[in-house]
Amino acid sequence: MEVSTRFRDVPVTVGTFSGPLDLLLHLVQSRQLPVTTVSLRAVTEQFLAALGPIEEAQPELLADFLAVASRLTALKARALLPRPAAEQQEEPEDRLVHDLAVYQAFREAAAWLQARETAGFRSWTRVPRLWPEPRVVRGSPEQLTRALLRWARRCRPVPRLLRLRPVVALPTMIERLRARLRGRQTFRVLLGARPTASEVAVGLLALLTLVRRREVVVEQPEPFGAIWVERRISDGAG
Amino acid sequence: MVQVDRVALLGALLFTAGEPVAKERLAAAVESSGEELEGLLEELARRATGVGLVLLEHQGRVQLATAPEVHGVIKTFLGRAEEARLSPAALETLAIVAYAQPVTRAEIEALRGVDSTAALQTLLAHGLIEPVGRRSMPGQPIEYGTTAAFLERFGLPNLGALPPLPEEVRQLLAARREAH
Amino acid sequence: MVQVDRVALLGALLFTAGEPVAKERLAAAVESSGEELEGLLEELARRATGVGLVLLEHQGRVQLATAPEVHGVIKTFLGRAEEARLSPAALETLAIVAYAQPVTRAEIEALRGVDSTAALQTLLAHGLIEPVGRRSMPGQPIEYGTTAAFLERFGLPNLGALPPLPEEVRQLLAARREAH
Repeated sequence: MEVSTRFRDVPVTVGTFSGPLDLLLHLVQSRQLPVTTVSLRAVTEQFLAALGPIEEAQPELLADFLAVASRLTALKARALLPRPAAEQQEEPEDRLVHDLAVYQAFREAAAWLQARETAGFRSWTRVPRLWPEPRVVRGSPEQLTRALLRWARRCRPVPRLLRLRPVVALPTMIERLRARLRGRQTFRVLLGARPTASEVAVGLLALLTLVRRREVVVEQPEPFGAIWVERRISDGAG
Repeated sequence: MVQVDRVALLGALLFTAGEPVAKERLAAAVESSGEELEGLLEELARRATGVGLVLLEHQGRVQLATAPEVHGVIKTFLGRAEEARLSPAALETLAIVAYAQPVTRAEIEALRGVDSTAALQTLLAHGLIEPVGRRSMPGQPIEYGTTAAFLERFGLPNLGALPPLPEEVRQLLAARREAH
Repeated sequence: MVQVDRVALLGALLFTAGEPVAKERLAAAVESSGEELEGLLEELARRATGVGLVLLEHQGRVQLATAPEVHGVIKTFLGRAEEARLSPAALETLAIVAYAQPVTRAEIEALRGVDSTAALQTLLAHGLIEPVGRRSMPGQPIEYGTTAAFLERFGLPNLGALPPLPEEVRQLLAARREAH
């Protein structure tokens, strides 16, 4: 199956990414693609597949990764699901492309700084001498306590923002949807009671995969309305 | 009386001061207009290269420092320990502050797509960035900018020596700023 | 490889050294014979006048200093000095020394989480801290404490007059030090 094998060709090492855009840029660049809507759609599955390991390595960052995951999934959905013509005029997904292009420029600037740092290419200033006479520093005791309060704040560990349930892998979600589907049901019901943000993101992708495998048909009578899912009557049975 | 060379005088003043000195103070000390001072500083920078020095300029203040070209020998000479390398997250954040200053934490996080509290704290502790003001908007968030120590650490004479961002990225950033 | 201008290199070395440097050390740093070095220093002295500096030589040691002709202006300049301001890094280091003294450089760095050489040098140069002894442990590291000038400039009659720290911060200071 094309979708499932494709994201195995570029192994993603967990914990080396400074954020979701870093991961996304890495995936796009690994395929030697430019930053475009098309290339972002191409790496969506791979991005989602990396969420589980990231949650294990850096759970405090998961919320930020999920925010990008949901934008990617929406972008992917726009390409795969039929939409009313009126919807096509606006291309809100360009925003993510722009964000990534800007991020890429800063990444390159950071690499430039890093190269200078690695080469030790720096200046040294001179500590003011006592001669001919020192410049006088004056201050207040309160300045000192404020400095220590700032220091104490810095010492505190960065709080974990969220505790989320583990991210569901795409194959698991596909199995879950298959098992739950009885007749004609809404996507919301298929997801189960109170799904997490990641379950919605992975769930939507699983649904799209099932559509592409021609196992189910979906219908969305109105934009942003409920998505109805039904098992496709296989050609052999019909 | 011998007319004192004002360029040499500026050099001596900056050498003594050691730290960054406001241009107004320099102009007053050598009795020059701001415009004249620029010419004198330019000539000083030219002469300084002959003795292995550069002129760092940051927020209207200037400072003498060693030329980055001679860094290796100086480091050995001073016996300085290897400096701790900055993490990719810290470098990324530093690059954003350098190009987009003054910039708030929320803006940095929007650009990086990730919480940047820890990276900002590292950069503040290293003295590479500092609070430079507060944004006039609800909540009055702190605006950050780079320091003279940043220029020193990366061997840059001024912020203009950073490589320019691609034109389309500059436009995107400008458009976003206006939207705020 | 680019041939580094050895005269410029000497200038940069003497600039950062700040104190008199033995000629043998200089010769070794620029990989020159003693005879060659004399020629290089002569050329450095010539170039230095252009930036208001002179080369002082005393008992086989050389040092960069400001030219005597400009001392009058420098004195006026320093006299009018706006009050020098400590960087946040220096202020934080000073606060740690004030509250945790006697304290070693390693302890300060463990508390701050960053290299504190530059901050300590600034505080020493301003006469706000001084070595007060040596810790009886391997390596016998120097212990630092605050000076009488520190009390005077921060408006304190004695160290007991430092404002009390919140309990949480006190514990943090104590815990981190012990852990070290």
